[in-house]
Amino acid sequence: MKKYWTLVLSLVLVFSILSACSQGSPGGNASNGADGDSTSKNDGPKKYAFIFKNTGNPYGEKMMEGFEEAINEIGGEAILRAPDQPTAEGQIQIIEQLITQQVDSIVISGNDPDALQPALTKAMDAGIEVISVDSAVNTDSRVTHVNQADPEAIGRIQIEAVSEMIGGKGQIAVLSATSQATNQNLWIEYMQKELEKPEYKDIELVKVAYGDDLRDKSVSETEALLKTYPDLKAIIAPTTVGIAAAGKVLTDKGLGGKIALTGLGLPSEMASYIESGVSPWMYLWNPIDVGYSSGFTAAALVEGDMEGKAGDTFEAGRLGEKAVVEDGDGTQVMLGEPFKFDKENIGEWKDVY
Amino acid sequence: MSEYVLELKGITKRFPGVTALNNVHFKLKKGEIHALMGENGAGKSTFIKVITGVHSPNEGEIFLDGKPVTFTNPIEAQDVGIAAIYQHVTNYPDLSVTENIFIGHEKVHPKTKRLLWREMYQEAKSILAQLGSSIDPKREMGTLSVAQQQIIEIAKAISTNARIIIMDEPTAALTARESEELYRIAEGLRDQGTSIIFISHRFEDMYRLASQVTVFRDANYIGSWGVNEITNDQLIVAMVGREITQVFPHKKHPIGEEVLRVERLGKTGYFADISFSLRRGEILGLTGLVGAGRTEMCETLFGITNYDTGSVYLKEEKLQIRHPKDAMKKGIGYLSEDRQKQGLILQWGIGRNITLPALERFSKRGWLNERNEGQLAKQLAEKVHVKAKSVFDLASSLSGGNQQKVAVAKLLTADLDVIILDEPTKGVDIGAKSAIYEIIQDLAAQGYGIIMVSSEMPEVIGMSDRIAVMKEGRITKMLERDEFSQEAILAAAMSETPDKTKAG
Amino acid sequence: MAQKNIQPYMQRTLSADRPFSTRQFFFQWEWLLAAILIGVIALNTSLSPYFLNINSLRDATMVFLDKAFIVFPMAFIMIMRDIDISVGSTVALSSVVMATVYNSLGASMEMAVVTCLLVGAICGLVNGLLIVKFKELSAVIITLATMILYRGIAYIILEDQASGNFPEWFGFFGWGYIYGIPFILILFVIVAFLFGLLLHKTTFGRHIYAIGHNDVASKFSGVNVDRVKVIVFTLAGLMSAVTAVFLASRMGSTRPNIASMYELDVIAMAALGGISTAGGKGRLIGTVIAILIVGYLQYGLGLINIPSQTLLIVVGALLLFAVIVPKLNLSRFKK
Amino acid sequence: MAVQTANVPPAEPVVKKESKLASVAKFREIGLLIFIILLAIGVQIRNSSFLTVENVMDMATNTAILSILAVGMMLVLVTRGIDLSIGATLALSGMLVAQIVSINSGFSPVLAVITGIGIGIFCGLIIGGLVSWLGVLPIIATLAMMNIYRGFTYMVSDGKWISSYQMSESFVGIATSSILGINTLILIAIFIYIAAYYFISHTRTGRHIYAVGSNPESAKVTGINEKKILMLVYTLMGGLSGLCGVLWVSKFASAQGDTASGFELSVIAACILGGVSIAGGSGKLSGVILGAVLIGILNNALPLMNVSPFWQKGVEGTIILVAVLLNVAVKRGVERNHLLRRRI
Repeated sequence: MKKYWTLVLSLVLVFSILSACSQGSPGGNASNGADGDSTSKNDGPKKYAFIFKNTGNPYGEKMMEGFEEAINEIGGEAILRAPDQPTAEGQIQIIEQLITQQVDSIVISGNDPDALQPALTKAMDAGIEVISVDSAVNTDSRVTHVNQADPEAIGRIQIEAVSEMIGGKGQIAVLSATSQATNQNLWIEYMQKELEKPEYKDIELVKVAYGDDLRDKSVSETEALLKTYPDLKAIIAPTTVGIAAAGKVLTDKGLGGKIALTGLGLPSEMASYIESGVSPWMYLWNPIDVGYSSGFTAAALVEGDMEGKAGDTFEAGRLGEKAVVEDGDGTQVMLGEPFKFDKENIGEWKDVY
Repeated sequence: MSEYVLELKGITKRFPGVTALNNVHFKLKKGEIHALMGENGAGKSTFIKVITGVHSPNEGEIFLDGKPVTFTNPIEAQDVGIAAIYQHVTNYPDLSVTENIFIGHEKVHPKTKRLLWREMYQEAKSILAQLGSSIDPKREMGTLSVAQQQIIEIAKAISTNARIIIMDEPTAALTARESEELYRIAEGLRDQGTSIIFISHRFEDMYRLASQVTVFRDANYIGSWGVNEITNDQLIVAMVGREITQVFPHKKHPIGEEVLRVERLGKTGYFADISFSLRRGEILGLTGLVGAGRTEMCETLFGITNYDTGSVYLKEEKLQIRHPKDAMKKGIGYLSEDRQKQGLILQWGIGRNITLPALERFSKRGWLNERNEGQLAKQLAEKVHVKAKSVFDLASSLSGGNQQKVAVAKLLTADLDVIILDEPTKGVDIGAKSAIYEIIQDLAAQGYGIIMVSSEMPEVIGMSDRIAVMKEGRITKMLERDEFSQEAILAAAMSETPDKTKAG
Repeated sequence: MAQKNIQPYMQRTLSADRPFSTRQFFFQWEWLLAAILIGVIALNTSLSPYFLNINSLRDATMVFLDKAFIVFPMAFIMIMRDIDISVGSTVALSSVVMATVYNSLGASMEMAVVTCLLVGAICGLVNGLLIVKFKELSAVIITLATMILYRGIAYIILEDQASGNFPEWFGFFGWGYIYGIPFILILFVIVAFLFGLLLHKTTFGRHIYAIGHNDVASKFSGVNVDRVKVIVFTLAGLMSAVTAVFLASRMGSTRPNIASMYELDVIAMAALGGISTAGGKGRLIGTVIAILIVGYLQYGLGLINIPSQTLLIVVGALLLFAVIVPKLNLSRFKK
Repeated sequence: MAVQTANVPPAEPVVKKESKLASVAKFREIGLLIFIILLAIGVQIRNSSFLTVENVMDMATNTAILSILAVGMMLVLVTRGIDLSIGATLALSGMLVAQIVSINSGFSPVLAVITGIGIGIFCGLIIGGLVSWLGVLPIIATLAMMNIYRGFTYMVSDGKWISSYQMSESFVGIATSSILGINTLILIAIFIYIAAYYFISHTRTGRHIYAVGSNPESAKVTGINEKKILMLVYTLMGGLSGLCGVLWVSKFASAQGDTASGFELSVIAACILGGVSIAGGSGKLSGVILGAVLIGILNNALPLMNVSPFWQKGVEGTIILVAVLLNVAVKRGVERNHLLRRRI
């Protein structure tokens, strides 16, 4: 009797896992890796993998969408992955699995610039083209990097915006993601550099607060900023959760128009606050395009159209020709300036991403 | 109208692998105190649970006032006026006295179902007053003494307007004085027309209270007699199934040199100024009311807790005991009062239990040798005559007496000089009791110094060579063998200490 | 329940031979686990052509074995009816201290690794001491507080920095092979073997089980309960530090936020391995199989690119399965 | 549990003992209150905007959700259980409700709240069933369901967030509107506390929860249905989590897959600070409120005091550890005095 039940339950488990798998696959990747009898690497379509920071993040989903679109145009097979927590450990696991699957290329938005180096080096040793996108990994662990926008430009443009919003004078604060977010830290660095210019001498950056990309914490931090600095004129939040939380606090407290808000955020999250004027305008690039061009970059490398050296060029589908430029001791592909979202255009973008 | 308020006919209750009750009968009159007796495992506890609706019987009928009834849960039995006070106090330590009294039948507003606290407090107060107790009904249950908790249990039974109250070993944890208080309450209830089923191991309880006695043995009904119709010996035969002639085997054992000396031992809040000495081959009885500090004192000797003042000498060597391990190394062993909680690991086999205190005896540098372990366990288990098939039999499958023997065997693993036995026969049935007495006498004859803590006076008097009586944390009297008498002990246990004013 | 064996056995000798029952032998949790492991391997093999291959199976161990080291002491802790939820934070703190000692204090890497192990052990020791000194508080409360505290100290030390630049050879821990076998796998086997011996073949292990069943009776039997607890919690800290070394080696650097939520994975693996949090039960071989089950299941499903949210559900279901099945068996069996 | 014959101190004159024990019990909450007041004064000195009406209101609003969940958690802890899945349940309910609202903008807020509670109750029922009928240990059952609910949340969201522009004014208004100048969230929390107070101290079922936690064995003999009580407690916890899911989404005007992950630890910490015993049987609403307030103040004050973000966790951990250890030390001291005063 006991044995019987054990058997039955084991079977139930196996089936439930099986069904979970078959249910899960379509949402995760375009076509199942096991479908083709791709025993050797050169058979069948080339496999292009994309690893984002964590699952359930619309910014990443949009990037993956663009990536998949590009790979479909090329005729390859797209594998889209993300760990459930935004950790380097999770990404290392996925990289290992992709190496075993003998993919041709990995495009990754890194959770840590350095921690992935051993894993990515291993991948490159296995003949996989590694490209970072959005959040760069260090130059030793990648062939090239697809940069959504020049960080210097991102820093500069936000200071320019704030200066214009507050008339070049007053206290400002920054509400960032976690204290360890590399992208944000880099941008804040450039903001601080920009502020050293004489035309901004009347603008004082009073504090950099960290909302950890958590709603509740971002709200508390925003409220603390408002109370600690009663003369605060503007908040720059270069992260979606942060800018949306700040927008919510300013709306609820009726401070729209009194304290300016700008930064980087998804149009969908920010639509209400831009339409209401709490945030006059803000910036972001198009994550779909970022993913799309990373797909073509990967393809160009895999097909041998270029080597990822400075000066190389390649065709990036609907985005036209792109060039590889130098970036410190490595190279990168730069994609134009961040895009400005304001009352006029937010309506058409809020449903896109 | 039937002569009996409660009548059970042909009750059989089977559990997987065991028949706990086999065709038993019971008749209870109105206003009667009826003693139910039998050894452990005779089926008394199951029987109560059948009456109170916790278990439903496989066969048989229950009649209440001559009408057949069936109970499917405890609430139904409660509703018709049956209440039980269980052997192990079953209360809620975190809740107030009032809640403990009314739990399961709280007074609620007829419409809103809101709890009527004020009414409950008042009723609790009046019931307690009726029982002659002044316990505050708002007190937390966990802060009461065991005897006080017992009173609350009775109050709980009264609050349900019970016509039939079952008391399962209510005096087990009580001192003589507290028992007397309980007798008084039970008689009061009887006089008001309540029927009481009284379960006890103690013959004194039965003679003092009951008018009728029913005996179960091995799940069977043996018989029912008026208390005056049956002699003590007949009753024992009925319960045990054989005659037990000598209850206290007093063997001659030579008393040797001093082995343990305790000087002015004290622990803040528990006991103070304890001095005595113990010689080889001597059995020192240690008695007094529950809460007099006996167990606490013995536990410090064994290193469970530490004493604050005074000193202990073993064979003239001053001891520094921080932990039971030290005590056992030096030669002091302790058989704890609560076998199930402190003595044995019930989920383990006999063998593992026996060897636990002395793993190093058959292991090298921490490595176990299971073959040697089995041999040692077998040897010791046989020495104390544990009745079982194999050393792998689970401790939980043994009877109370056999469990106690295993606990004694554990002591024999160490090289001891002094053995402290805390209530060694508590919860052990008569048959096994005399076996344990025999073992104790044997141990004394082998030259161990023995301290026996006990609340049962016949036992202390029958077994000891000397008796120390404790009261409120001090030894009030040291009795030599020719001074032994129940009166002398009681007097010392309840006396006013001469230097009390000084201590206060 | 009521005991019927009152009638005395006339025999006065006891058998000292362990009774052998084929029934009991085969109805062991570990057999079921082994069957599941085979099922998982079969499932993965059928789903992915890359799975059943020596290199793949071998390299997978490098992916999931890091936290496995903590499972063993956690099993000890759970057998003793305690729990330690601060292990993830201990991993973070010890690795951060290691990196800081190496990079900021200029110590040699060998020294740094030793410091890391020391810090881990100290974290565990502090847990253990607090638990035995404050018996009124359960281990959950104390390790919950130290979980926040240890992670907090890691943040104070390293702030927003990552710290790395370890020497070349340090990468060997996480990435190296000896005769084609991953170093981490070799160490895992050794550690599993040692912990197995410790639990099943020594007096110390016997004491752990005794405490798990009945700590009061153990104390009365002369078992130094406090000492055993402190040692086991220290071991948990030490093994967390071992995990920290491997993790830092695999990532070539460390940060205060690594190993978050590791405690939950570790507890889940121990529970799946048959370690009951009700105390006293479980064997080490079960946890070893459970580690392999969880590891290969995650790895194999990763090979067919299952989204990570599905993996969450699968691991949750597996854990439930592990705790429910024995109960169903039992209730069925009793009838 | 019930009988501590070995170590129960000797019986003493009744009246004397009670007054002391009562004062110990009172001391617990007063101690916490004094700690909170001292902390508040300290923060006020550093930043004068701390004790302004506005900030206190903000603090109360931000703590409301935590404090609501703490009530449910207290009941779970009282029955000797624990619930680690509340963050995941909250996220699942929030996400589903937000999706409904985004598709159907006319969905009434009241209905949204009810739907959220319903989803939460469903999640709680499953856990209750596992714990009570199958006897799975709460920590394991809720750990497993935490994974499962979180996985479901990601699945149904398909990686997308529901943003503020997809939510109707009225839905966002659930958490942002105010009555008589007091935020709705605070009012909801107050209402929950009043209801909970009535429930646990004036109804039979409420008291039975404490009875089961205090002594499960006796509960069986008394005829209290332990399974039903456990079921009820986890269902209530689920319902409250579901409610908080809606409130959370409404308050922040956004639903994400990773909403409130790790939030369960803050809730448990609030309960522990409030003196709820993990061993079951005891726990007071007044204590839980104070515990939640303390956590709320920490969250609010650390940024206000310009504590470096890197120090925040360390400070938080230290305060929790010190608070619990101090509590034990005080209790021991009182017991020690008690023993000293006893006459031998």
